[in-house]
Amino acid sequence: MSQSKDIQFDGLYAHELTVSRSEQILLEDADLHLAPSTITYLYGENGAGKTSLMRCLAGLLPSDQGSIYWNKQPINHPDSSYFQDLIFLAHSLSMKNELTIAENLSFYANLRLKGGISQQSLSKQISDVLLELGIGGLENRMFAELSAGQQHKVALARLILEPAKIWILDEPFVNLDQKTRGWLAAKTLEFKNNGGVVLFTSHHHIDELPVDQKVGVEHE
Amino acid sequence: MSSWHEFIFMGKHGAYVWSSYMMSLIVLVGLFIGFRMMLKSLKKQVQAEAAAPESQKPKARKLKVSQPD
Amino acid sequence: MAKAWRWFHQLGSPKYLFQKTGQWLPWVWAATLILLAVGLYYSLWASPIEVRQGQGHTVRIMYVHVPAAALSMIAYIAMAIAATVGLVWKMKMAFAVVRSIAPVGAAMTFLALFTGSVWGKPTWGTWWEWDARMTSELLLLFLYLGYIALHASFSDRSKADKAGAILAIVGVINIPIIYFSVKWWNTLHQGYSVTEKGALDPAFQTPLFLMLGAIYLLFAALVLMRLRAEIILRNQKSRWVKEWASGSEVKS
Amino acid sequence: MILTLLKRELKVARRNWIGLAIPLLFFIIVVSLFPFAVSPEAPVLQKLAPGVIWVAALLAMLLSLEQFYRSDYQDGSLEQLLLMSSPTSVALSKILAHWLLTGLPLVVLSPLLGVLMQINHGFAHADHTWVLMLTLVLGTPTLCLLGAVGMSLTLAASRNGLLVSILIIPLYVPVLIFGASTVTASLENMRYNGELAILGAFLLIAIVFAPFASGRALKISVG
Repeated sequence: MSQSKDIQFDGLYAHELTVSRSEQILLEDADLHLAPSTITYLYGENGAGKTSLMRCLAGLLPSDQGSIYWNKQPINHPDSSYFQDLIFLAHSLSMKNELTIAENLSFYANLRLKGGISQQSLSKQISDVLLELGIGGLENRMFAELSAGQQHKVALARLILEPAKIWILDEPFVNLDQKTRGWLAAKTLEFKNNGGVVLFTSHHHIDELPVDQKVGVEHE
Repeated sequence: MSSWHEFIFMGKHGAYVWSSYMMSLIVLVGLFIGFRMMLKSLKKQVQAEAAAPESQKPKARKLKVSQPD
Repeated sequence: MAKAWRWFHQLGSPKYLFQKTGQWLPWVWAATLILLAVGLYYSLWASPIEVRQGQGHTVRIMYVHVPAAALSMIAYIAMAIAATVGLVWKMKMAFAVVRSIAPVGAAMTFLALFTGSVWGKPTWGTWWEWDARMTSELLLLFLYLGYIALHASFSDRSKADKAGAILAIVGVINIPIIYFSVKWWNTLHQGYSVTEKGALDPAFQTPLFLMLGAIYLLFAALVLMRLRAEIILRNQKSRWVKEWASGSEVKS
Repeated sequence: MILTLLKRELKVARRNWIGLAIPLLFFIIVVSLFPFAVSPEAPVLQKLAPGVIWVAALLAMLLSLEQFYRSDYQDGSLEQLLLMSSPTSVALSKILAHWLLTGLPLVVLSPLLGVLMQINHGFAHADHTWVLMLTLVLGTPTLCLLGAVGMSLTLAASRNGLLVSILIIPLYVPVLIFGASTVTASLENMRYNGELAILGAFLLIAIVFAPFASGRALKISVG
């Protein structure tokens, strides 16, 4: 660990990252800078390693080589606020079938805010965001009772309920109706304009969302 | 040990003594042969894969950063 | 000191380790065979029979039983040490060492159990006694088999290595606890003690120490063989492995 | 963090109570088989009681491990938990919740099994039920802690159902030895403080090592 190296970049910076999965090297010597107030679109064919790269940037998958910095500090540094600032939405929705929508959402919000919010205002926020998403009034339904599209919307609601500075989103636009796509794009732009860092993948180009940087996982 | 006879029968305990030594021999020689064969078959496998055409081997990818049009 | 540290680091390189073990192995085998020949001569022919406890020739079983039992424990401790090196210093070759010790250690444990059982029959009239050491050996065998089964259950080798390493470390913390518990439980039930013999007559020491040395070396030789196969298995895509497979000497 | 997670676990368990009830039912049914297989005579059952009840408790804890970590791993919430808090505290709170939901009910049910196994037969005044409960109070958390390590190691492995049993049963043996023999000592009117102290010591050792080891293993499984 060479602490002496001065990292000049704000936001998220990955230096000479090598990522592998089951013995196979997916990505070699990757340098990536995600600056504050930018939206980055990550593309590449299926199995190219987009998800692995995202999981690596989220600190879940250990990299073979290289380091990741958040605001010039290694993300695993004890003083780093990275995991406070990060929302990582994966393919799996990370919601419990046995809990209601409100219970699921307030669980994550409480975990992140560490009790720094009254339960009353939290449940108000939850009903507001569900209303925006077109699933208003369903907060006391069991998560398992919802349709796949509705479940996806619930997972997106976390972006609004939990304060963060960086979003890493794996296929957030998949299976969304027109209206919700517009909603997510607007919220993403708003987040960016407040200084947020966004990295997302998508199969198709998203017309509603202007991006600042495109990153491809490609052969040379 | 006074005689070959005693060596083989071990004073009526031949079966116990010899089965202990034989089982040890079988297990350890078994490991020896197993490990040798493992290394040999790996060698063959590497040779076979080296003979395969270059294009079949998966290659690591790089990141390409660009600005949107 | 700095030199030793550098050497330790070099051992982390698969190619260097493969070369070095290749150089060591013939010498280890030579020493093993010499010591084994002398040891077997003493233990099967030259050493006297046991008279005081009326064991007669069965005392000869001790010369394989005790070394196997000693190695079964030491091998597990060695596994845990290598596992710690692998997890703390992220040294991948240490995981290869852990994986290589496991089958040889399991074989030693099996032999300790088998010879102990065969020894017990003429001595105590039973194939199996729930005596403290035998019971601990049995549990140790389960620990080895658990490690091997766990390692084999992952498709991702680095996950298998790390999970196996944690299991080896948890296991080594438990070995003394298991031994102590079983011993306590054994005295509670006034069971026999098949393996406790009191002070060893000097006449039996020579063959025992010779066989201990021989089986130590044999263990080392087998682990090195397994390790060399493991190194190749893990580095099949490296250029030097391809050169080695095509028959040319591995150059540094 | 621990409290938030604990509340969530209890809520999930309330709606998934059948999954938790099955190991308990198993606990009772296994014990009630012994009178059929051995003998319904009270002295015989009493002699077997400590061992039978403890083995059944151990197997029930083993069965209930299926509820541990698995669903969180599958629906992706485990990785979210690991993102938001340290692995050790995730493991610790999951273990605490799991013990409250499986170990504690077992302790509460054990007097019933003491009655079935005639544990107080021939004793007018002594009450061995309390000793039995005390050993389970000290022993089942240790089983939970060790089980957590085994479970977190096998999450990402294939054929993990039986694998976890093979890994942790050798580690369970010391707890079984001292748990059952404490009750036996009490039945034989002997002192059992020493055995209880050792059970307590096992629990302390497990509390020190197991959550950390389990946390590391969770990181590996998720990675």
